[in-house]
Amino acid sequence: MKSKLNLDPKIIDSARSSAAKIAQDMQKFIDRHTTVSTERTVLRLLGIDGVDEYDFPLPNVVVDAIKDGGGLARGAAYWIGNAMIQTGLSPQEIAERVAAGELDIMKLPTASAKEAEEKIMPEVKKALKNIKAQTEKRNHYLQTLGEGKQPYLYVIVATGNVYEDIVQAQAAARQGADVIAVIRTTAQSLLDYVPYGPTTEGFGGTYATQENFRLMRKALDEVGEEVGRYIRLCNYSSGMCMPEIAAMGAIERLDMMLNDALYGILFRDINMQRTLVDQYFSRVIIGYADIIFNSGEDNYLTTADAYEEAHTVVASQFINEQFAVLANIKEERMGLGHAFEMDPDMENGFLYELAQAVMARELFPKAPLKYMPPTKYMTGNIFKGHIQNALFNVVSIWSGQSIQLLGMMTEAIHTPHMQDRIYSLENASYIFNNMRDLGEEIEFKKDGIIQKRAQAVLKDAEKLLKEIEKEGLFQTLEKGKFGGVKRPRDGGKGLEGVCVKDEQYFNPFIPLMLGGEKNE
Amino acid sequence: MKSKLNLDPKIIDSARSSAAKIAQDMQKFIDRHTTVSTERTVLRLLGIDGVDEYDFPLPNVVVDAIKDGGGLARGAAYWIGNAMIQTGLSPQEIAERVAAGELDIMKLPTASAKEAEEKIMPEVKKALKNIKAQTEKRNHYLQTLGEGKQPYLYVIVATGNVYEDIVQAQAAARQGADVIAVIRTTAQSLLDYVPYGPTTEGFGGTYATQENFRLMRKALDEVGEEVGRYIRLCNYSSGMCMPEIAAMGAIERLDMMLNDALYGILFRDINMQRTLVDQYFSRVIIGYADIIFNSGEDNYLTTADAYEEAHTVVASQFINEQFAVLANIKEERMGLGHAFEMDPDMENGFLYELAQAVMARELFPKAPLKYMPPTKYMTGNIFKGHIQNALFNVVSIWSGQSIQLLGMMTEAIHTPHMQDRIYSLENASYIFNNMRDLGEEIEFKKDGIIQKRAQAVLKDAEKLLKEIEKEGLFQTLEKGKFGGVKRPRDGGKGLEGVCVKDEQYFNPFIPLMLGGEKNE
Amino acid sequence: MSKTAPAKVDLTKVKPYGDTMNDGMVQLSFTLPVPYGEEANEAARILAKKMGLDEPSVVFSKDLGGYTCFILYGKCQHTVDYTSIKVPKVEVEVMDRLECEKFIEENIKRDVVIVGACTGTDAHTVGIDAIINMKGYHGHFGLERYKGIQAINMGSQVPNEELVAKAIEVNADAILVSQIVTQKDIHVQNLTELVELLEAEGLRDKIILVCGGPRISHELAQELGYDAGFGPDTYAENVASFVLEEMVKRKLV
Amino acid sequence: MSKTAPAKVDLTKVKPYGDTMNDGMVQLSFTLPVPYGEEANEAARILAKKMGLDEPSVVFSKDLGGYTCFILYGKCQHTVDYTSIKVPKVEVEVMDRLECEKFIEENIKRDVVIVGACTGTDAHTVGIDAIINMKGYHGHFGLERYKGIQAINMGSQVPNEELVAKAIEVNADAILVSQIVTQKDIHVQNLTELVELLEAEGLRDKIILVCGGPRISHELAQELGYDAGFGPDTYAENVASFVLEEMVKRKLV
Ligand code: B12
Ligand code: B12
Ligand SMILES: Cc1ncc(COP(=O)(O)O)c(C=O)c1O
Ligand SMILES: Cc1ncc(COP(=O)(O)O)c(C=O)c1O
Repeated sequence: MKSKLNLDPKIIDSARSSAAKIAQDMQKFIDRHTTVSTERTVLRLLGIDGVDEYDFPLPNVVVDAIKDGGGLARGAAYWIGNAMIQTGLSPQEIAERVAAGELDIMKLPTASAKEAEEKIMPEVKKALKNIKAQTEKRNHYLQTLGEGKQPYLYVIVATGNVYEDIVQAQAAARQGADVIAVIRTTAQSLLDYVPYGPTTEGFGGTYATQENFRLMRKALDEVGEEVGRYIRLCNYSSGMCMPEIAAMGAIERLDMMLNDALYGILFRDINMQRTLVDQYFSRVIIGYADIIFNSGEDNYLTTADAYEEAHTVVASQFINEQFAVLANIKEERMGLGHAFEMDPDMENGFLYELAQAVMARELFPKAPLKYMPPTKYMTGNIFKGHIQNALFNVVSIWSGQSIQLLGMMTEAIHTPHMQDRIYSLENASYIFNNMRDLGEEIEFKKDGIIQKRAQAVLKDAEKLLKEIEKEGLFQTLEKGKFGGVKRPRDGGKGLEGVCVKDEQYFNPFIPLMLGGEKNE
Repeated sequence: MKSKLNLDPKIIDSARSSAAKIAQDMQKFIDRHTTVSTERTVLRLLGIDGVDEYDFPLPNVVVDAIKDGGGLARGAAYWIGNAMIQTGLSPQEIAERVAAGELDIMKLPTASAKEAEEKIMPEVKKALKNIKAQTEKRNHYLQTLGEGKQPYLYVIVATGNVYEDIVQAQAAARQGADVIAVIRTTAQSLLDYVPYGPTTEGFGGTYATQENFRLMRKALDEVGEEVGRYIRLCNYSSGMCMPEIAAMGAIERLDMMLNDALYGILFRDINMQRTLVDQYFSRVIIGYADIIFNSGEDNYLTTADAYEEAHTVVASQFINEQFAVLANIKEERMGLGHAFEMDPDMENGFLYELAQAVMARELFPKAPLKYMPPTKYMTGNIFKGHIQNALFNVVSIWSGQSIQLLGMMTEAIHTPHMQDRIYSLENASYIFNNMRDLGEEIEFKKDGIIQKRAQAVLKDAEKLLKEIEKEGLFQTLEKGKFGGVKRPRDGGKGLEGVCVKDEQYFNPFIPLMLGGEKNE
Repeated sequence: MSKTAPAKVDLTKVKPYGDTMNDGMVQLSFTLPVPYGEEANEAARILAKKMGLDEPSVVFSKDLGGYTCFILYGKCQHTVDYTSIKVPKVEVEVMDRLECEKFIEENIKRDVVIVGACTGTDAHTVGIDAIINMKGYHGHFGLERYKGIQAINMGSQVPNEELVAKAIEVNADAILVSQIVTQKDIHVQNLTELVELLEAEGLRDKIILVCGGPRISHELAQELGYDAGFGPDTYAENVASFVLEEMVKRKLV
Repeated sequence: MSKTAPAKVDLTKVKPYGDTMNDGMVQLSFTLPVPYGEEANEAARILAKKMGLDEPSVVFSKDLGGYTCFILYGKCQHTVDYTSIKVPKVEVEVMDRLECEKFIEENIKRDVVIVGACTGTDAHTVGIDAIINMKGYHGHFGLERYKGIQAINMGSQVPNEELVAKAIEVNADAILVSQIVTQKDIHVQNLTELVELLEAEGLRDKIILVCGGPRISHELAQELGYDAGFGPDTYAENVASFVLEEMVKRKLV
């Protein structure tokens, strides 16, 4: 397809190749390290679940024990495999005994890494089979029920109470929503564990727990059958527990997950080493489970200026794409983020937003782009806000976005009330239908404002990527190039959970997820 | 300028030439007739004003006397000129004595038409001078204060109370309005006289009286100086008193007037002969006073389907253009009407609306097109309505409309509350600024949905015009071709006020307004 | 983290629902004739409190020059007993066109004469046209299309006197009045006047009197002395069914 | 046609203004947990009546499956005495940056130390950054730029304990707290906890305590035991002026 923006393919290639080098460079670092949450994820995939008498999750109990015993560098898989060999117990039984203080897995005789790996392989296969079964179930639903047209209408629920969330999610689905995202409670991303069970109290969001995932999944399957459309479920796996939550999402058939180390670093002050290592395993899981991941470039524009810093979004999208490539995620599942965040009072602001959105579409033609609504310049004037959201919807249908995070006219006031969501759905449905084929119809004036803007932003992005390629990603983050936020390499939360692997380290899931079973 | 819609100039020329013939044909009928309101207008321009003891306007008293005396065919100008000769009184004094029963102007000795005309000529000149002075005052304001950018933001006030209207009009001007239209009280257009003095009671609108015009003009001049922008005043002269109200508007420096015989016929059931004759003089006055007239094609789409009947709007615009040409109105003052009235649930409806609006712009490149908001498909859902208005605003800035009747989100509920107007102004101002140069930037795909739609509508309009050319306008109206409304040639209100002129008939204003003083 | 399901609604004490049962959340928008500023915001909050809204929060206010408009949220403390609500409705089994025609054939056995108009100064004919004219509305044919019904649409701006005269002239079984303009309750005046005219003519009991329009409810219609009132989204069959069944019920056949 | 000018506002009895003085017109929107239908509309109207709205009119309602949302207009019968309203405001003469700097030189004669943070789990730093960081907001420089002020921005998600510890460590003259998230009144809890901590440390009187955020008013701040509260559209100079003048007033120089 010809570029409507007259973008130079050479610049695109150059930007992409810089991004690939940045990601590969970082991958070397990642490959040398593991983290507590990566190891807890291995345990979860091996079937370890539940909490101890203090409500502390068993995966944490076991990994803490391994860490305290100095065994983290070898990986939890080894220690569980070894314990299985030595005790004949299942992983869950082992965890329960560790929690009960009845078993010290670090004090058992030690088998070889190979033996341990072989021992747990049946559990690994079982886990993979379960995940595949979920993928098939999704595909079956998609084939039988079908799905909404793109851009998908994506709304959030955030009551804090999973049962209340369900009521609202089902109401939204009946009104046309295609994707329901359950916002997490404020600051869950800073917890170094995943809470357990169904929950009814959260601030500005609902805890991400496996049980909550399961309850919501069930509710959406039900309403999906009712409305004759598969309703996708989304949750958040950025933060301190990236791979754990990704695994929970894979197990409970989430369809979409926000997943971005850069977001955690910049907006949650999570240590960059920790979360970049975590991100890798989480994306491998996401890729294997055929989940769409969403990156968080949109957030940059809440702290930095959307017009001035538009190129940082593009640069970051290229990097996120390459991280995803390394995790074997299909292009069709790369929900790269961007946003409609320019000052509404800017003359011709719409033209710049449109240029950016069309460019994103051209740069990542197969990606299910996640397009975020205006938030920063939303005010208590809900009527104006409703119009800001309307222009956002116009850009989206025009430029062929894929996942439309619906703007709520009450964005500046509260997390959505039931009716806010309904009016937003109406806003988007009306515009998407009324302008359905607009994008097809329109060409941009050669060297006009729109073309020039896109070309300039792309050029700046390429330049930035070249700089990062030279300096490395860590140093770039230290300099505050993204979102205007500076983060020190050794600062933030969670560094203590990072550890250099020893030579016998293994994670049985990664190789199989990357290539093994996947292509069976 | 190249047509963005690839419209065929031959079809445009053909349509225009049919319309010219239709108008010329009707003009022959018009030239043979006069009406009571045409004659009352002559009196008003000669300075006759005020009411009798029953609150009945003096122009009506005098013209009724002339009519009852069988003298209407000769024209009121003759009878006043004659009375001036015979009594030595001024026109106003004559009227007062007639009202008091002290003078029967039909029983006076009769001078020749020539003598009578000469006698009143100083009064005629004085009237024209006053109108010219108003035009100059407007130009002076425009030069010193300046004006808002196009599309002008046009809002209505309609409280029924002129003083309350003033409060609201000034508030609106402060919030960005460029044009204030005072909606008339329901059914004033059916009154065969113009009420007198300031008024405070109306239903769904405020009486159009000369004093109300004057009060509002003053208020807008004041607020205009305050905000540093000339604020235009608009009122309605369609209906039973077309030329009278046009004259009042000329005298009180209105800047814009709704003026359309077809509207009166179709939507007020006014007799077609009556109002087409009235329209002529009213447009001559409007042309002379440099007022923008607004035609009412938009209304067709409230009773007929906007998608199916779009070509009737175009055909009627061509006819209204040619009527205006005959009244010597400049292209720059031809506020031809059209509207955004398609069903919002129509797939690609936006594309059809856009095609229509761009086409109107191309067909009438210099005309200050009056673009009307969605009304028919507005509902009590004010949030949805606000978005419908937003898309309307998008089409307008994109296609370069001139006068933007702002849609109110409460259109289906009530005439505007103060805050409704403010949120509408915000809606339009935001979109116009944020999309300022969009139209410049965009080209339409060759033979795409948009181009094809415009071409098809134009073709249908041309066809309809050819039919009308053959059948004549009266017969077309009898057949219900416009707005789906059928009106009999001799039906409706006001036929009794029409009269064939005799050979001595004269209206001293028309020739001078058309060519005389105008070009001095 | 407690693990209970959310509160179930108590239908005898219903409150607005924002995102939690009984949070009472309500959005308001209005203008006050006071100058913009902190005091204006406070005035808006006080007003909201008087309306029974807890924690009123002005989320937006704007200077309109001597006036200030507000957007406000608050938590409504009033409750409604939903279980005790009874809404008067037109009690009729809606028959479709063919059923109506059959009903006439079987139960009335003569042509039913219906006169309709948009009365007073009201010029909004789309509503009454939707009910009466052949073409109908949203794919539902109008009364003119019904075999056994003779429907006369007098159009717009019809004085009540003319309407009554016509009804007498054609010996109408039913009168349909449309009222769209409601500014300053002009529709109430207009509708009331018609009832008085019919009563003066001694016709009220012999005729079925129906009104309709976007702000007309059956309740209002009955208060004004009409047999029925129809609001938005009415089709010809709703009115026809009512008129025909009422004719039989009131033995006007 | 009477010829009087419209009613003038009576400021002791202010009512909402739609298009006529004292018409009381108010727009409401809310959801009720009851099934869609005429009864739901009636429930909405009853609720509005309880709020003191005359002639409530449901202009839109929509089925949300067991819930119904409404848009409603009504005429508010309550009035507000505008003349008696007194709103507590931060009483301070706002000095611009240069004036603040001069004020320090002349009246304080030493560096003023200010610690700021977005506390608790709140991660919204844009507001506190706007006040403290060099760059400032909307062209108004932040406190870091002020000569004579030593400003420390601790960033987001800062536990109250850490904030107090830092204040003690640097011997702060003032603490600035930002609270953006207000869900379930978490800001009130958070702000209250800080006051309690400071009191426990015996620091409360020795320090100027200021909070800010989009839902913070001076009134709320004072209720919670703060010296001042700042809402939307605050700039560094507003806060600086208050802190400096307060230091002198309270003899904390
Ligand atoms: C189209 C329209 C016009 C057209 C009317 C053309 C025509 N021949 O009908 C034109 C442009 C001429 C017009 C003019 C005016 N209009 Co107008 N118009 C409208 C509009 C946009 C749509 C009305 C409509 O056609 N609805 C569609 C029909 C199908 O719906 P309906 O009428 O409700 O009918 C249904 C039911 O109510 C019911 N029904 C109706 N009648 C009856 C009767 C019976 C017996 C039964 C059983 C059922 C029934 O069944 C119908 C089908 O389901 C509305 C705004 C809106 N979106 O509602 C304003 C609106 C009605 N108009 C309004 C006004 C004020 C005017 C003017 C008075 C303005 C002025 N001062 O100049 C003028 C004058 C008209 C007059 N004298 O009455 C106001 C009324 C405000 C109020 N509440 O009082 C409105 C609400 C707009 C506004 N916000 O200001 N208007
Ligand atoms: C940007 C933003 C974010 C960014 C924050 C990035 C960052 N580093 O700050 C990101 C994307 C990370 C984010 C995340 C979340 N956000 Co947020 N976010 C916003 C948003 C869009 C803008 C806030 C903003 O920057 N305003 C601009 C600044 C300049 O204004 P301000 O903060 O009011 O500050 C001014 C004044 O208040 C005052 N001021 C402020 N602080 C102080 C302090 C002092 C001492 C003084 C004197 C003055 C002062 O001066 C400032 C300048 O004039 C708002 C929506 C909106 N439009 O308001 C939502 C919003 C605040 N977020 C919200 C929520 C719920 C969240 C999340 C909790 C969602 C979730 N569950 O995941 C997360 C988690 C964050 C957390 N733990 O706190 C809600 C809060 C709802 C509520 N009322 O409680 C909002 C209203 C959105 C919504 N409708 O849901 N968010
Ligand atoms: C990529 C990404 N991850 C996660 C989140 C939310 O995470 P948290 O739960 O930390 O608020 C966001 C929020 O907008 C995001 O963009
Ligand atoms: C051309 C034209 N004239 C007049 C009017 C209004 O006239 P009236 O005062 O009769 O309602 C309209 C209304 O929309 C119109 O379009």
